[in-house]
Amino acid sequence: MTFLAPVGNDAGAGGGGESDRFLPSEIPMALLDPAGRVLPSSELAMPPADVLLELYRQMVLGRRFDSQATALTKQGRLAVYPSARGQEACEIGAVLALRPQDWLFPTYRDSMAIVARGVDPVEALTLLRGDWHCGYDPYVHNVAPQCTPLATNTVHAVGLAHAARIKGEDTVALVMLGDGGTSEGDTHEALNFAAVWKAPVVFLIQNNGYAISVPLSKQTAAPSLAHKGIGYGVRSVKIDGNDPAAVYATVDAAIRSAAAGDGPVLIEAITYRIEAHTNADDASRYRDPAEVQAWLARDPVSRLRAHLTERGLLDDDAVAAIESAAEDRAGELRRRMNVDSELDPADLFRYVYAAQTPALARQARELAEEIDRAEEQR
Amino acid sequence: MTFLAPVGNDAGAGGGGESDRFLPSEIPMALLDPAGRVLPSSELAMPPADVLLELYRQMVLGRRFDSQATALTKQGRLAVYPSARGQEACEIGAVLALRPQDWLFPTYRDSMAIVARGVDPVEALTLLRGDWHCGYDPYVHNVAPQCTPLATNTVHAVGLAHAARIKGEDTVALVMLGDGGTSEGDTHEALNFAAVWKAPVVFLIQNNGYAISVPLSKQTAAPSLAHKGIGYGVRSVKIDGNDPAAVYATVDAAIRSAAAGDGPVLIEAITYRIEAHTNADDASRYRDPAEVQAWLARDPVSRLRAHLTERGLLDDDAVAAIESAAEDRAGELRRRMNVDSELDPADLFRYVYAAQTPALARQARELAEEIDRAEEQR
Amino acid sequence: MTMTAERDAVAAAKPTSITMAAALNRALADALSQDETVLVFGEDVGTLGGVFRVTDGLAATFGQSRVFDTPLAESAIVGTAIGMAMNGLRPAVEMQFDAFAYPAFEQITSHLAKLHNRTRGRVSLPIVIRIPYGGGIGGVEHHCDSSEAYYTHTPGLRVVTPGTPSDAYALLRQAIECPDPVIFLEPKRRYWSKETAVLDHRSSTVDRAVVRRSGTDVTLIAYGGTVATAMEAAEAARQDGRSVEVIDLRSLSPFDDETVVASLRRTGRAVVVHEASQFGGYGAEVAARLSEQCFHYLEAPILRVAGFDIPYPPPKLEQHHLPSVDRILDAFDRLQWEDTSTLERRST
Amino acid sequence: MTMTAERDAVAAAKPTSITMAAALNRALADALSQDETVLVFGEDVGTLGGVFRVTDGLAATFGQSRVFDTPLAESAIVGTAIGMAMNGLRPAVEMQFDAFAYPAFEQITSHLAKLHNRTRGRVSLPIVIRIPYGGGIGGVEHHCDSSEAYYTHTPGLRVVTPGTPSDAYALLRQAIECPDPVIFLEPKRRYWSKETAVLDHRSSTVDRAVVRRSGTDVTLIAYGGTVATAMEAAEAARQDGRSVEVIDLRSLSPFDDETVVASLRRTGRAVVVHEASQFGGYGAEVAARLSEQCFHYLEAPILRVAGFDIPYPPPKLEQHHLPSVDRILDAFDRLQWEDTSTLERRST
Ligand SMILES: Cc1ncc(C[n+]2csc(CCOP(=O)(O)OP(=O)(O)O)c2C)c(N)n1
Ligand SMILES: Cc1ncc(C[n+]2csc(CCOP(=O)(O)OP(=O)(O)O)c2C)c(N)n1
Ligand SMILES: [Mg+2]
Ligand SMILES: [Mg+2]
Repeated sequence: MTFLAPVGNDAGAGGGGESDRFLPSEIPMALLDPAGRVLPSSELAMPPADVLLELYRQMVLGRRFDSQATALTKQGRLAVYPSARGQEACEIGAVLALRPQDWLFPTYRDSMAIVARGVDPVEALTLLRGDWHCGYDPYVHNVAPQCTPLATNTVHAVGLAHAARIKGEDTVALVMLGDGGTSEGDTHEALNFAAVWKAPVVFLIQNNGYAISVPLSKQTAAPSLAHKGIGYGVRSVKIDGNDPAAVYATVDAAIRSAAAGDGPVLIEAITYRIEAHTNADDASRYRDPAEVQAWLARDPVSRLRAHLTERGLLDDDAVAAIESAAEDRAGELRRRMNVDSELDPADLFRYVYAAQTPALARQARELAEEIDRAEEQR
Repeated sequence: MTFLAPVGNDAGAGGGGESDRFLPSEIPMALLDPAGRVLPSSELAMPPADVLLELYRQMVLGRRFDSQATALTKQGRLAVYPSARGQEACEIGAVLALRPQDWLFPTYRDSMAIVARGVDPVEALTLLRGDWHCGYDPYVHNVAPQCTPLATNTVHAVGLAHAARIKGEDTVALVMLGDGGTSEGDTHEALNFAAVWKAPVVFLIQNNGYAISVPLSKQTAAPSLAHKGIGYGVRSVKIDGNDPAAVYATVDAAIRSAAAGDGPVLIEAITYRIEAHTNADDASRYRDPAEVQAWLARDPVSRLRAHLTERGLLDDDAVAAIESAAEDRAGELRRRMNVDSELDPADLFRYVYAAQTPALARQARELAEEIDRAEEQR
Repeated sequence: MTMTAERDAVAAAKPTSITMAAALNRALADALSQDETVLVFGEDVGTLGGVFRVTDGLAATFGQSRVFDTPLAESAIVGTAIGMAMNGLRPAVEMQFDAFAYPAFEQITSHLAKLHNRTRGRVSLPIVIRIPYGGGIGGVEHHCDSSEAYYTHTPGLRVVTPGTPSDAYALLRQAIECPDPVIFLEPKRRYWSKETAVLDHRSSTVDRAVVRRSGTDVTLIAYGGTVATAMEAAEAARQDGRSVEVIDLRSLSPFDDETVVASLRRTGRAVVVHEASQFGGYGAEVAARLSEQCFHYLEAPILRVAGFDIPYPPPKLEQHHLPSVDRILDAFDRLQWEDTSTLERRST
Repeated sequence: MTMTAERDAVAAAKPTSITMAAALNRALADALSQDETVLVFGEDVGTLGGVFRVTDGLAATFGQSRVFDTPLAESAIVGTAIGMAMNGLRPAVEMQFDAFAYPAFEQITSHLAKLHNRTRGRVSLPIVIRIPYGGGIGGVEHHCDSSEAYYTHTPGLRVVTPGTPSDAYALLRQAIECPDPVIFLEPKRRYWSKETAVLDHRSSTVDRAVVRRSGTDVTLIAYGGTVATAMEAAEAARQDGRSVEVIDLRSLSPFDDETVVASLRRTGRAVVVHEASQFGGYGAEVAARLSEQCFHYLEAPILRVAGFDIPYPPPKLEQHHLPSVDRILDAFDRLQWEDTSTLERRST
C-alpha cells in the first residue's frame, strides 16, 4: 500500500515510522527518588557534584526569597506575589542549565528563576511591587520581562531564537509556561513555528496540576502534556519536576541539542505549587490539604539535600552556611523593599514611543502642573 | 519507578500506556486503490453498494457543480470561487455519512459539500456571488454558514455539539478545515475543549497539500497532521482522502463513536486541489504542473467508477444518466445565476440587531433618500 | 420555576444593602433559575466562584453542567459560546480580566458581532460576555484595561456597563434576556461598593441612559466606574455654586441620543469622563455626536476627562491616570463661563 | 550597499509612473537592500509574492532567510516578529487581509504596543505590520474591514496609511526605519492607482499631515483610501463654487494637530471622511479634538462622512456603504452656509 508515496505533494510525507522519537516516556524521567536515592537505568546523565551543590544552594536561596516575597505582600510591600514554593527544582534547575548567551522567557510565577539568573531581586520584584511593569534591563542577563498574558511569551521566544539563527548566533531561548498556559492558542502556534523553523527553543511546562483553581483534568484529556510535541514534530520529554537533577539534566541536554540545530524540545515537568495561586487566592476552595501534604513529601529541596548528604557532598555546616546566606539575602531584600520607592510620574509619558510625541509632552506638562497645584494646596 | 502515581494531583495521570489508541496509522487508510481495486485487510468497513452508488452520483453532480461555478466566475457571475475539484471524495463522502440531525461546519471551499447536504445551489453561492454573506438558513439542513476566517468554525462546532449533549440531543458536529487551518490557535483550542468535554465532534482536515501557495512542509514538521490528536487525547485517523469509500467509512464510524459518547475524532484526509486556490489565484507561481498530473491519476471520481463498474454495479447507461443529470443541474444553475439578483439596500440595516436601533433606522432612511435622489437625477 | 419566581418577587420587593459583585451574582442566579437555557462558564467560575467571586456558589446550586470551568483559552470560550447559542442556549461567559479578552477578539468581531447579520437574522446569538474592566484596584499590567472603544466600534455588539449595584442586577438580567450579543463591562473597582436598593430588572431598560442627578449648568456624562466619581464631582461643584447634571450612559452602544441631547440642550455645556485613554476613546464619539446635534446650544466645547494616551500605569502611579474629582472640576472651570455674556447664544 | 544606494539615488531622481502596489514593493526592496536587519514574512509573501503581489520577487532577490512564508497563524507572525525585534532585527510582516489581523490582536495590544514602555525604553520594537485594509474591491465578508480605530486607540502604536503611490513608498520606508512599532494600513482599492512621481523618503515626514489641495471654504480631512475620493469631491465642489482644502492625514496616530487646526481655523468648516463605521470611528476623534481646539472658529459642526454602523456589506451592496463623492458634497451642503450672516463669528 505504497501508492501515496511517489506523488510530489509532500502531504504524504512523514509517516508514523519515526513517531516514537517525538513521544515522551510513559513514566516521568527522574534521577533521584523523593528520598534522594539514585534511580537506576535513567536516560538522563547525573549532573556533576559541583552542579548538584550549586542547584542545592540556589534552591535554598530561591525558596527563602520566595517566602520573603510572600511575607512582603502581607506588609503591603508587594501588590501581589505568585509563589513558586515547591517548584524550586524547575525554577533553579532550568536556569542553571542556561548558558550566558541563552535567553529566559519567564512568567509571572518565575521570579525565583529570574533572581537565580542574576537579576537583582528588587528589580525582579518591581512589577509585583507595583512600581513599574518590568524593573530590570532584559539585555543584562538575557531575561525577557515577566509575562502575564498566558502563553504569549512562547512566540516571542521562538522569534528571538530564530533571529539568533538568522544572525548566526549560538543562542537558545528557554520559555516557561504552566499547564494552564498550554491551552492557549499561542502555545500551539509557537510549537508549530519553532518546529517548522527548527528554532533553538526549549519549552518548559511546569505542570503544577492547577491553573488557579482549575485542575489538570479539566484542562486536558491528553495522556500527558508532553504528548503535544508529536503533533508539531517536536521532541518531547516528561520528567519529575521535583527532581532538580533531572530538570537540570533534561534542560541541559535540550539546550545542547537545540543549539546543535536539532530543533526545539518540549519538556513537561510534573510538579506542584505548595502555596495558593497568589497571596490573594484561597486554595482551600478548590483543593484538599491532604494533596498538599502528599506533595510536601516529594519536596525538591530536601530531596537533593538528602542525596548530597548521603554522598558526603554536604554536611550540616555547609547546610547551615547556605541557610544563613539565604537569611542574609532575605534580610537585605526586606530592608531594601521597606524603603519607599521614588517614582516619577513623568515616567508615564517617557517610554510610550522612542521620542515623546507633542501630545504626550503636553499631557506630561498637564500632569506636572496638576501635581504642583495639589502640592501647593497642601 | 512508580513513585509519582499515588499522589492526589492528577498531574501524573494518563501516561503513555494508552497512547497508541490516539495515534493514526503509519500509512493512510484506504479501501480502494487508485484503480478502484479493493485493498486487502483494511480496518475500515466497505460501505454497502447503494451508498457507493450514491457517493458516485453525488461526486459527479458535485464536480459538475464545481466546474459550473468556476465558469460563472469567468462570466462575472460570481465574485470569487474556490474550487474543490479533486477533493470530491472528502466533500461528498463526509456529507453522506452525516445523519439528518447532525451539523456540518464548512469552509469557503466546501460549497460542494453544502449542496450535497441539500442546500439550494443558488443559496449556497450567495456568498460567492456577492449578494449576501450567507444565502441559506442554517437550520433547514443543519449547515453553518461557510466560514472564512480560518479555523474559527472549529470552536463553533465544539460548542454546538456540547450544547446538544447538555440538552440530551443525539447530534454530532462535523467541522471541515484545511491543512493551513490547522496552524491557527483556534484549531488547538477546539480540539482541546472537545476532548475535555468529550463533545461529539468530528474534525475533518482536508489536507490538500497547500494553503494558497504555502506547501505542507512549510506548514508543519509533524509526522502527519493526524498526529496532533494525541496531544489532546483525541483519537486520530489518517486516510486516503481521494478514496470516497474510505472517507465515507471513516466519517461514518467517527460519527457513530462520537454519538455514542466516546468523544471527538480527528481525521486527516490526504487529498489535492486540482484547480488554483481560487479563480483569482495563479497556481503556476508555486507548484509544478507535473504534480497536478500525478494527482489526476488518483482521481476520486474515476476511482469509484472503476470500482463500481468492475463490480457490475454501474454500467455505461447509468454513468451517462448521472452525467446527464449533472448537466441538467448545471444548466439550471447557470440559468438561475444569469438572472440578476434583486437586492434591497435596506437589508444592510435590518439584521445588525434583532430589533433595528433608532440610529440604524435613521441611516437606512438616509440611504433610501439618497438612492431616491440619485434615481430622480437620472 | 413558578415558586422561584414568586420567591424572587417577594425578595425583590424588599430593599437590601448589596455590593455590585453580589448583585451580579444574584442576577446570574436568578437568570439560571428562571431560564434553563442559561449557562455560565469561563476560567475559574465554577469551583472557585470566579476571581472576583461574582459566580460564587452558582456551580453548587445549578450543577456542573450549567456552571463550569473551561480550559484556559478565551477564543474557545467565546467560540464555543457561539456554537452553543446556535444550538439554543444562552451562555453568559466570563473573561477573567479585560486584557485577557483580547485572544477572543477575532471571535468577537468576526463572528459574535456578525453572525446574526450574516444569516439575515436566522441565527441569533443571545450571548453575554462579562468582562471586569478598568483600574483603580492596584492591579498590575494587563489587569486594568478599559477596552470599551474596541467593542463599541464593532457593529452588531451591544455594550453595556453598570454604575451601581441595582443597575448591575437589572442590566445583567436584561443582557441575558437580550437576543443580541452583549459585551457586559463590569467596573471592577466598584465591585465592593454598596447600595441599598430593590433588585428588579423590569423597571428600567438597558438601552436608555439615566439622569442620576439633575442640574442646570453643565451635563456630566459618565459610565461604569466613573459614575461614582462623577456624582462626587457634581456634589463638590455644587459647593462652587455650579449645578451639574450627571448622566449615567449604561448602554454605550447603542447610544441614547435622546436623553443626553435633551440634557445638553438645556445646560449648553458638557464634560464626558472615562478611564480609557482619550485618543480614539469612547468619549470622542460622545463629543463628536453631541457637538453635531447640539452645535447651536453649546456655550463651550465639549471636554473630555479621560486617561492619558499611555499604557495603563503600574499600581503606584495609577492615581495620576484615573479621572479624579479634581480633574473633573478643573474641566468645569475650563468651560468658558466668563465668555457667556460676550457671545451670542447660538440656539435659534 | 554603496552601489545600490547610488543606483537608487539615480533611479529616484527620475519621475516614473508607478502603482501603489509597485511603490510598496520598491520600498520593501530598498529597505531590504539597505539594511540587512530588515526581514519580510507572513502568509504567501515568499514564493507567491503576496496575494496582492506587494512582495513580488523579494524572496528571489533577497533569499528565503530574509523573505519567507510562515505557517498560517497571525498571532505567531506578530509574536515571533516581537521576539526577532528583541534580538535586533526589523521585521516588516504582512497580514493578508484586515480582518485576519484580529487573531494577532492580543500580541498587538498587549505586547507590541507596550513592550517599549514596559521596559522603560530598554526594548525597542521596530516592527511594521502591513495590513491591506478597506473595501471597494468587491471582496467578500472579512476582506474589507477598516480597523484603524482599534489601533489608533492603542497607545504605543503608530498608525500610518498612505493615500498615494509616492507616499506609500516614503511612508513605508520611514515606517521601517522608525524605532516604534507601526501599523501600516494599505488602502487595498488604491493598490493599482498610478502616479508619476519621484520615489524618495527623505523629503516628507511620516507623522505630518499634508495639504493635498488648498482651499478657503471648508477643510476636507481624509486618509488612505478616501484621499482620492476627497480630491474628486473637492474638484466637483469647485464647480459649485466652493473652495475645498483637502488634508491627507497620513499619520493617524500620532495626529498632526498643527496642520489640521491651522486649516480649520482658516476655513471654519470641516468634514472628515473614512470608510470605517462612523460610531466610535476614527472620525470621532478628529471631530472631537478639532471641535475643542477650534471651537470659536467653527461656522458649523464638524461633519463625518463615514461607513454606516453595520458589518461591511457584501460586494454588490458595498457601493452604498462607501463614502462617495456625492455623499461628501451632500455633507458640504449641510455646513449651514446660509446661517453665516445671522451668526456672530465666535473667533475673538
Ligand atoms: C490570556 C490570559 N488569560 C487569563 C489570565 C489570568 N490567569 C492568570 S494565571 C492563570 C492560571 C495559569 O495557570 P498555569 O498556566 O497552570 O500557570 P500557574 O499559575 O499554575 O503557574 C490565569 C487564568 C491570564 N494571565 N492571561
Ligand atoms: C484567519 C485567516 N487568515 C488568513 C486567511 C486568508 N486565507 C484564505 S484561504 C487561506 C489558505 C487556507 O489553506 P487551507 O487551510 O489549507 O485550506 P484550503 O484553502 O487549502 O482549502 C488563507 C491564508 C483567512 N481566511 N483567515
Ligand atoms: Mg499550573
Ligand atoms: Mg490546504
